[in-house]
Amino acid sequence: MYSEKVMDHFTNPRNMGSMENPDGKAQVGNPTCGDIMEIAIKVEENKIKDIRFKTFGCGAAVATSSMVTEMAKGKTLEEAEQLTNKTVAEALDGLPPVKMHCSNLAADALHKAIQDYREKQTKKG
Amino acid sequence: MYSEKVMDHFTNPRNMGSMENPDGKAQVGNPTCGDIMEIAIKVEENKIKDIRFKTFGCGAAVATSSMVTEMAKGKTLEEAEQLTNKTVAEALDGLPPVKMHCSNLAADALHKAIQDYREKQTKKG
Amino acid sequence: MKRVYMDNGATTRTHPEVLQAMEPYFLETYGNPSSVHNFGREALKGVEEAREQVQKLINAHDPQEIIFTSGGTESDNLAIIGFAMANRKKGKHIITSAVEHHGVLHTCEYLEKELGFSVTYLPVDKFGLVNVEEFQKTIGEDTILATIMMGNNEIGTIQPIKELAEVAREQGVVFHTDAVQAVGNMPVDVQDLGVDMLALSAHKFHGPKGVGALYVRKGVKLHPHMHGGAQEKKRRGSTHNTTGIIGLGKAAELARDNLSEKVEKVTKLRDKLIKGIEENIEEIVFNGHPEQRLPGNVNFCFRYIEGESLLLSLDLEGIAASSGSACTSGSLDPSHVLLATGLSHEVAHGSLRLTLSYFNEEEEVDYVIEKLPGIIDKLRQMSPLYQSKS
Amino acid sequence: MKRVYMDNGATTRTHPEVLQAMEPYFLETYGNPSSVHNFGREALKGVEEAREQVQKLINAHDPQEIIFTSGGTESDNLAIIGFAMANRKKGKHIITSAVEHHGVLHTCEYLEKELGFSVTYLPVDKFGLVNVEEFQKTIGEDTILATIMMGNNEIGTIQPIKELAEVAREQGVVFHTDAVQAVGNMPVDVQDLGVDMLALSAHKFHGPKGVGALYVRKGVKLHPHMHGGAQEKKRRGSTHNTTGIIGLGKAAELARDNLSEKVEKVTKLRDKLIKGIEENIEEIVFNGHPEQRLPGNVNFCFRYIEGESLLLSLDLEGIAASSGSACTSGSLDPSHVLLATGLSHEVAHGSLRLTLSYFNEEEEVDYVIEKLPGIIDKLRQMSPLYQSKS
Ligand SMILES: Cc1ncc(COP(=O)(O)O)c(C=O)c1O
Ligand SMILES: Cc1ncc(COP(=O)(O)O)c(C=O)c1O
Repeated sequence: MYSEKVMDHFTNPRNMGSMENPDGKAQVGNPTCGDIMEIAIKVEENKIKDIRFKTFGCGAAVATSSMVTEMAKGKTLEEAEQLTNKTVAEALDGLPPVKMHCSNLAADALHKAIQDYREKQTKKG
Repeated sequence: MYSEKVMDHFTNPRNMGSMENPDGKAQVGNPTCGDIMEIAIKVEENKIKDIRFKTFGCGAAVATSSMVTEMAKGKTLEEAEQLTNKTVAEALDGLPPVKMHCSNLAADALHKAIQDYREKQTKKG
Repeated sequence: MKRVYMDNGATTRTHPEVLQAMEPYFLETYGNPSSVHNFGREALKGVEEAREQVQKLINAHDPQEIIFTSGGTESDNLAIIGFAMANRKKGKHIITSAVEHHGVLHTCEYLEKELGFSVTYLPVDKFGLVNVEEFQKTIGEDTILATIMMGNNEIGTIQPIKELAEVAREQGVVFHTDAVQAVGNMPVDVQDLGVDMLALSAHKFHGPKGVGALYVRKGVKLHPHMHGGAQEKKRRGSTHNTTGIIGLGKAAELARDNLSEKVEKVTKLRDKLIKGIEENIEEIVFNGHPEQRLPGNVNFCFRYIEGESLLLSLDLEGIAASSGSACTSGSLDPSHVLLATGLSHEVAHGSLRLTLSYFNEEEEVDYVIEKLPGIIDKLRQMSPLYQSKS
Repeated sequence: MKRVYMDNGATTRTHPEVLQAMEPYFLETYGNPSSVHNFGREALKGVEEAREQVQKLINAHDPQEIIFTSGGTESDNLAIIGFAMANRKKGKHIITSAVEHHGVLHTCEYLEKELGFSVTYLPVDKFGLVNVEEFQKTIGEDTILATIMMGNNEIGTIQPIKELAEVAREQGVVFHTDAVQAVGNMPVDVQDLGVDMLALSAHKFHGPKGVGALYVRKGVKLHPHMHGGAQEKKRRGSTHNTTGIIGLGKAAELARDNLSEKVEKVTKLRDKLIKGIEENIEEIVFNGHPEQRLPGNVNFCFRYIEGESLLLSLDLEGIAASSGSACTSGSLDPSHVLLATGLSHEVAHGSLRLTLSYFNEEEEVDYVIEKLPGIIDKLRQMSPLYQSKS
């Protein structure tokens, strides 16, 4: 069903956990539909210095969360904003068709976290 | 499907063949429904001295024809008239349910042959 | 790696003796049982022996009350569509429950949506039980058929079939029960239950997949669901699946052997597993009825986690289980059964079903009890819902 | 006793390699292919490989166009009822032929009698062929579906499917063909034929009984016939018959191996048998088309005798054959196929079908040619119809 990469990220999720005092943070999904992803970032010099996720969801949800954090880490915010759910799925060697619709929210969570960071900066500014 | 007795009578039919100058003769059934039985008898002192059948039909039709000739031979006409399709089937250790309706005409053929004999006697008389 | 199979509610391992019984019918007695010749007659003999074995397993009055089918789903379709279409001039109302298997539920929905029938879906209580009085009240002039399952495939709850069937009989309503989970795994007696029709499936009790049967009490009139040849006394067309039928017959015979001892063994394992989970893991919901329950069924929801992740994690430890999670089925909503018992979507997503057979051993139960708490903990550590509570 | 099996049109011996391929799925890879765990995933892999093997056998464009079923009858029921019910708003007229298998014929009759459809049963000529122009004329505004078989199971006649399907396509009518006798026994290419749906059954080409498939071209919409779980992309509920499906896949693979050589071998045996019968027995009627014919099918009527007696007599010599005789089916009328080709009841009752596969050998054909004349003579001697002519 799942590719080896999906199972690798599911079994050994990268950057999993919570973060103290994140610079940006967001949650997408809701428990009714069975998927929630939370992403927190630390930003330094316009780059994602650190990133953490937590996920309630199926194997695909966990793996996409893990993968998106790995892909985003070290990138500039603009680069990170270029990541899409599709590129994340591709980096995992694809997802089963039934999983494309619901569990594939990780890039959305990342973008929202960046947005949160920007809004906070604006307020600070 | 068929009992051993049915198969025995089918494989080695008793009294099969035609008869020269029978005292009584009858045919029942028709080719459309797939079963025709012909029975011919010789009568002496009110007893069935000889009997022959020919049959177009399935295994049950052949076996019941053979059996009825065996049962009738040597009997008085009145005794022979007591034979029914049911007693013939029972003597064969039964027939499959689907065969009870159509192939079980042998006693009818016998009765008609006796009737034919009686009619001829009346005419002669 | 250790491999522990606890998904017997989904399907079971074919018993080696079942396969052994089937084998000659592939290579030697391969004739069509409808054929006149020896190859066919020998095959027919096997089929009719199997029919008697199934008859005995459920204590039917006559082997001719057994119709062989391709499985539980076809049996349910035949019972429901076959009966409804043949009797639609008497009425067009059908009663079922909200917790039926999709083989019943989607069939009823089809009759409703496409064929002009009306269907009542009886609700259940928190244990998953339908209410006999409520059932009685739902029966109207137009009601021709009730179809209520015996043992629930997800939460294991056993419905009061005898009482329900009695009510139906008094009101002149024909009663079908989907006993796919029950037959072969606990005593089932169609005469004692008083049902008119009953569906069973071989692969739920160590028989082969792709074969089942429908019990139809003498006198109950149905249309076929497989329109074709004159097989099964014109009630189910298609060349007999001889090997499957022989396998079903053998599985039925084996199931009857020491049934009560096997039920006792499985029930004991089940209760140990339930206790082990309850004692070692917090914030869980026990699903189904504590006593009126299939011998092999264990079902819990673990808060803050999602079922498919749980299954994958268990699988990595060699444990095969299932879940009513939406993500295992590719749909968005979790199990209609868990929702019907009153659980929220969020909790229902985190369900785990472990289903035992007499092939399971106590050390396997111990292994699951040993591994499960760590897995639950790891997944909760990953869950944003859990964090927000702690 | 010598045993010669010449009833391959009824069913075939399972190929030993097919059984071998199935075995691990009974005892080891016994999981439910819908399950998440390893037991399930491995089973699913096998099912999907089998789907590709079937796809290749009939040259479908995409494996997802294959739906696994319980056999030829279910495939026909699914194609006809499933399509008719899903498209009944577009029209309610269906065209079929008078010589279809009961899996098609009784299904069409059901739609006619119970569900308000109208059905045209195209007549056939003395060879059993439908007429393409007549087919074209029968298509009307209200016509949604045509279902015409590829190879006739009794008399072996092969219909001009490509021409018929082309006419249907031009008129916007969906075309189904029951190719149960053809697939695996001769080249069948759904893309070349241009059909929208095609039914096949494993046990007609050395696969197991109780499993088949329906090819449904992408874009053709059907209702399921088995209402239940989400299997087969929601087109056929019920737990996958893993072992059966693996067997079908393997049989499909084996069928493709040297297909043309096998067809050549069987055709040669067939023609030798036909010649041997024609040269040694008088007052016979050759049934079916001499060239447009299934490779393994031989069918004659022997005047003055009845088919079941003939089968029993052959069986006593170890020869397994079949007949369109009424007495083999428990009905009163002989084969609707033989009657449709214009034979009288009387002659039709005396039919014999000998059907070969590549498992048959020339010496078996010789044996039948040696035994048959004596048997025919013995039965004719017993027949009151024969006497009256001589
Ligand atoms: C309660 C119940 N009914 C029906 C079925 C369907 O049986 P099958 O998969 O044999 O079609 C199942 C299992 O899948 C079941 O658990
Ligand atoms: C032409 C044809 N169609 C359909 C069927 C039905 O197939 P099955 O017996 O696998 O249901 C058969 C054989 O029985 C057949 O010969």
